Amino acid sequence: MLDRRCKSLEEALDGIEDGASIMVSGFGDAGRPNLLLKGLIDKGVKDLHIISNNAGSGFEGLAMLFRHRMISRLTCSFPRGDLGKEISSWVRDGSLTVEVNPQGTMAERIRAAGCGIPAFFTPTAYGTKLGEGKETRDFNGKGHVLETALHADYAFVHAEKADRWGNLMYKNLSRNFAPLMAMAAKTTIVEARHIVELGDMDPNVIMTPGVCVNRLVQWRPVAANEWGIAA
Amino acid sequence: MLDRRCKSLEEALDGIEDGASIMVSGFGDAGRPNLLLKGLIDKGVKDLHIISNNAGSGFEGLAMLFRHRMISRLTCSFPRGDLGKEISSWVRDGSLTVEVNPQGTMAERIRAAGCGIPAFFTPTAYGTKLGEGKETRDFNGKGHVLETALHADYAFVHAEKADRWGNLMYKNLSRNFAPLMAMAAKTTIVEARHIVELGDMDPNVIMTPGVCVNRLVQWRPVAANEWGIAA
Amino acid sequence: MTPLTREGIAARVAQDIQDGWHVNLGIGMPEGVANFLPEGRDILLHSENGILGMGPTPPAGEEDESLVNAGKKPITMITGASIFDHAMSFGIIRGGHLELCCLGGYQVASNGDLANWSVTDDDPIASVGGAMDLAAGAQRIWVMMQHNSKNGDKRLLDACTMPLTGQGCVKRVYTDLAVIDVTPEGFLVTEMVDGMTQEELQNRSEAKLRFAEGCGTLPDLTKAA
Amino acid sequence: MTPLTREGIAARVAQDIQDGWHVNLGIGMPEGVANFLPEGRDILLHSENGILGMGPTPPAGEEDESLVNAGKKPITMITGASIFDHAMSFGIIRGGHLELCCLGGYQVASNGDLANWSVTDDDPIASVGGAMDLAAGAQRIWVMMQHNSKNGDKRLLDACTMPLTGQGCVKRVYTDLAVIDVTPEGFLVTEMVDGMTQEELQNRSEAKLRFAEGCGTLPDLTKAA
Repeated sequence: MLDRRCKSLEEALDGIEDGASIMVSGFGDAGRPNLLLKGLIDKGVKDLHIISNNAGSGFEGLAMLFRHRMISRLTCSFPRGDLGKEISSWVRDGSLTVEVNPQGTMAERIRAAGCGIPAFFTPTAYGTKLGEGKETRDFNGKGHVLETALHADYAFVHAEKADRWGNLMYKNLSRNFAPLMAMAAKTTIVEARHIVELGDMDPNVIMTPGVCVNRLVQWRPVAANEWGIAA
Repeated sequence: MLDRRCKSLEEALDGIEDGASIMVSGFGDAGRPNLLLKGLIDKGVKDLHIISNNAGSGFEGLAMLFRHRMISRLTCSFPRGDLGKEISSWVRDGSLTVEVNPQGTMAERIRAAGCGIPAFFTPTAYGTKLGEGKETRDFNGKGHVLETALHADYAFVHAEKADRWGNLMYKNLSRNFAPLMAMAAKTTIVEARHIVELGDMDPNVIMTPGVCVNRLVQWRPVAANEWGIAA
Repeated sequence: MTPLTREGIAARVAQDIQDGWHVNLGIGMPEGVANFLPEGRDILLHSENGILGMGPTPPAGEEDESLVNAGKKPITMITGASIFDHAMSFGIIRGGHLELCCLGGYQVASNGDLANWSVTDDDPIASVGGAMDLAAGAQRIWVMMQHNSKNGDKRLLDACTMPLTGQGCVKRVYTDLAVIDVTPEGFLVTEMVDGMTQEELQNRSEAKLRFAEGCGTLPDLTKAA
Repeated sequence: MTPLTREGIAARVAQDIQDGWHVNLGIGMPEGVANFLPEGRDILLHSENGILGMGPTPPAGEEDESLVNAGKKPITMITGASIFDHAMSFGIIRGGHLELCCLGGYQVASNGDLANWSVTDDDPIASVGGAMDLAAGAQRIWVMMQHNSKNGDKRLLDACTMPLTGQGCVKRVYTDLAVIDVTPEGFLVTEMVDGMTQEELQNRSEAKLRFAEGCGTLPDLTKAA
């Protein structure tokens, strides 16, 4: 019987090692997989390569992986934020590498990875610093740069609803990168607010089919004092 | 006020001229925009470039554009079918050009057109006759071919539900190429089984946002005797 | 020596499909595999027109024109099915998310090359459908075919003579006579129908066959049922 | 001569947005345009995190963490809104489906080059977000900015000195002093605030300005309201 539900957060995160690359879905607070990130802190892995649009903010979620110094590499579109000063200093002292992608290029690179497209041309960033060093080509008289697929070992996703096969629905703008990351990672781990019976979701409105999901755990809120470093 | 509803089928098809390229959604009978195709026959345009997965079948829908000899070029993945003999002879006498794409490559080329990606590499068809003459490149030790975006002047789409802004939902496997074609064409024309009030569809489950749609007409069934050539 | 029927081949293939696999069954002989899937396994059938969790043919009169498979035949949905567009469907294929695709075949070469879409180079309506995408994208391709063509042509070859569907993609071949793995060293026969000899199977094949040490009997599972 | 306020610039831009347009409003000054959209026009606001039909800020206490804009601020949905993932959202942008994107700017060059994302070349946390995609993809880019920086630096230049966001993408610039089209022949001023002279505006700009024949008065629409 195909059942992707894990009995515990620990089981859902089993096997993640130092140096792993992890895609973290979410945009602002919308769709940030806080429970999985909290579990990762408890696990104490380090030297992670995080792929996420932002660097997180405040004293919860992705920001706490930075505060615990678990991250050595960040691929994102917007590193500026609450942690701007710290991230700048870590980049300067060499303990953190930040790779900035245009947001749409990052989304498309992740989609490409999940869809078996190793590279594509995009007009975005042509003639800019973020296009430097990249192969270029004109199409219809307009410059384009070649971008490659962005893969990862793991994807962390927050869903509104899931069934035991891993079919998912997201709520409003929590969707953002989730469907793309779920396809692009070797192992996709989902925290779901509601785990429903198979068939409870209309097949027509499932947003991520279970084939893209590997492990599923029941969401619960993470309290402020569970993050290990107080505000 | 933004209102994409047309008062008549004629208005929905206004401006389509001889030589136009038209994407026709549908897979088998699922999602085939029969009313729009019937309107096109009444319009009597010719020399069309049709982009559709199949060549149609029977005495309705796309097949009738062939029987009326309105098509001079077909881009598809599977030309074989009811009209196989006729299509073969038209190709041999030079009155029809058929370009066969692998189905997934065709879908991705259409998606690319709608999403501003002029070209991408795919492993599909590498080392085969359909990859011949195309630029190739190795990624991760595996051969790939470069494919380009596939645009069109018009897209014909059949939807289950639509609102006046052109937000769309499809029923089951009627979805197939519709969301891709709706984005890829200069002018997207939709026949909808149900035209509903703005807000009647949950924003989370709208499958094609109205920005991809230009014109909308109320669907009605087309009777067998309306196609102009009897079975 | 009794060759397997088409159903016999399908039943044998079905035995090897694991619980939890997502599987695309090509048009033709592979479609029959759906009738023999082992009880107790959650196996999700994918159809390239946009569904995971395809169910059996509906009863006559209950067809829905919005529910068809890649062969345009009426289908149903199983509980837990999901629907998506063509870009997503082929993203699932090309991205390597399907554990298995079963395809029919005209010819398979010992390096895993497959020819299954066009008999000649000059067919004006040669129709590829999703075959090349599946050949390039699925985690494993199993080919189902008669060991020899109707007029006796060999189909396990040193090199395909018909237009290729994909290079080096075939992992295993199920015929009416044998089950053959495609290995880096070429074809390796793992099962043969009762009464078949290594010599005769080799005679019916162009490429050199090797035989597994524990090469077993290919059972007719339609009779057991 | 009274320069427009930020709100004054936003109100002026809003006047030019046509019924039925799909519009992305960048973070900062462009966000304010939403407060001045003319009555009676259906204008759909796009936010790159995945929505068309973004509505105003919710009342305090009614925020939903799943409803935020590109600046991570709480939003609402209007009737007829739709939600999609990031690939689709940037497909809409890159594919040229948005009639308009309004962006803030640091510098605009007379060839339409835009610099608006990073002040220096060595900022370790230079953050681009969706700006480059919008610059490359929207049908037209309108830039909103103070005509001069706080310390008087010129911003309408012959060539940008800061890192570019996009090449040749800007179609029009709205400043606190003027409305300037970017044409194949360079900047063309179409409106100036009351009391501004051609000489002074030129003095405040590096690039050569041309002035439209019917160059009009740039009104302060916040006062009219």
